[in-house]
Amino acid sequence: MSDNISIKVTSCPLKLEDCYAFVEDPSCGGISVFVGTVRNQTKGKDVKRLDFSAYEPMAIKEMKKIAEESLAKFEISKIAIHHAIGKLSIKDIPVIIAVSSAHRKDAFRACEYAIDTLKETVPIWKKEHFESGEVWVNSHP
Amino acid sequence: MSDNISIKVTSCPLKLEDCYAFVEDPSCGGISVFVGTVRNQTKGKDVKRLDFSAYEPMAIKEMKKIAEESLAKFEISKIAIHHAIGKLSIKDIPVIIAVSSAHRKDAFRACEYAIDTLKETVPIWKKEHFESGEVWVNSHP
Amino acid sequence: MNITVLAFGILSDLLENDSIQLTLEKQMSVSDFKQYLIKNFSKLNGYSNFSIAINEAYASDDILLNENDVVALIPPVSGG
Amino acid sequence: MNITVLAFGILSDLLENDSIQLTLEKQMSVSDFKQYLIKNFSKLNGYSNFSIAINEAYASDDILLNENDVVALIPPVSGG
Repeated sequence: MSDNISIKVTSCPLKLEDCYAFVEDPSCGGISVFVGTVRNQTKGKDVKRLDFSAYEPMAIKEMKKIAEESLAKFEISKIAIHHAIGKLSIKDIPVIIAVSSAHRKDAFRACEYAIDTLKETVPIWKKEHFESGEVWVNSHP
Repeated sequence: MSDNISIKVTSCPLKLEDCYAFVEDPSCGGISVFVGTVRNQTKGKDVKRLDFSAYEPMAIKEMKKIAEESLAKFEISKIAIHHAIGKLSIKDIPVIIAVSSAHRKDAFRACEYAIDTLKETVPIWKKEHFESGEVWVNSHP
Repeated sequence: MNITVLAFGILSDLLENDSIQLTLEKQMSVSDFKQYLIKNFSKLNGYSNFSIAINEAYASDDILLNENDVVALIPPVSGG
Repeated sequence: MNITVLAFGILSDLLENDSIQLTLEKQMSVSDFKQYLIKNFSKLNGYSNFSIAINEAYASDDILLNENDVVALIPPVSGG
């Protein structure tokens, strides 16, 4: 892993301060952070909890690819992409992306690019548990 | 102050976890955070430290106005805008903006709107101290 | 030709399995292999909305499978 | 007409003062007041790149000053 990329897929709780500490840098003027949190509702139905599973080695490769593309596309210094797997409750954190840059626009653009791309390409799946049963998100037969 | 706005101008160090804790919410799926940090350079010159001063009561009013406009313009739940004043060193944090929303696009848009507007309207001034002297940023006679 | 098939998300539920060893009688492209699965695994119940990754990288329809490949069935992802 | 003038940033350095009590002989608009300051305070050294806030709110050029107003001289801000 290069010095300016931190990738993690873990069953431990994600820590905002870890991502922040990784990307902060004396040459940086701005840090953009996106934190995904578990909502209590999906389409009006109460969510009890979520279960995230991953194809872990491939997920790490795809997250690394997103980080490298972000560094290539935008003028940024460092990027951290951390994803949690396993059972999560309301307000728990499935994902944190942190990006530092000399100028803030690049940090915002890169952070948004990274989360948008993660949601399209990284092999991680979310099962929502409701009172009435459970559903694999995005998987309609 | 309304329940969904946190504004602070303080000479104590800003805390990322305070802003995060204020905006997190069970109905939220995403939180966008911008952290401004003190860079070690401005236009190639080494910065030793910064000094922030404010017209404090007006700064608080203008920050509150930005928060209210953000809540009106975007589909967001809560917003925190905290600014430090006094002497800051490299890597210290002059400003933190955190925004929570059900869907992430609004959080990103609102967070960027808030920092862009803060830098245009909030009566806070930065003096950069170099080896060779000091300069009020943006104030060319 | 021997391959390992890994199933994830809804596909591991449908197949009631995370990992299957398969012997194919001939070399196949990714798109042929998807048709083969849908035809031969009734448990899939016609579910065809998935991508294929070979050895931990997405593979387009025209790529050919090779001996000992690890072939992952990737339903629409929903991380983040 | 008595007003309080507050100076910030580079303007408090130039004026060597944060706060000045002024008595104006007549009511003035914001733009008249800016001209008056530049003419009467040689320490400003011609610096005119500032906005005016009256009682903690930005005031446009045509607004009139009133008795006991707190008038702030706001050079270009540089927070964040």
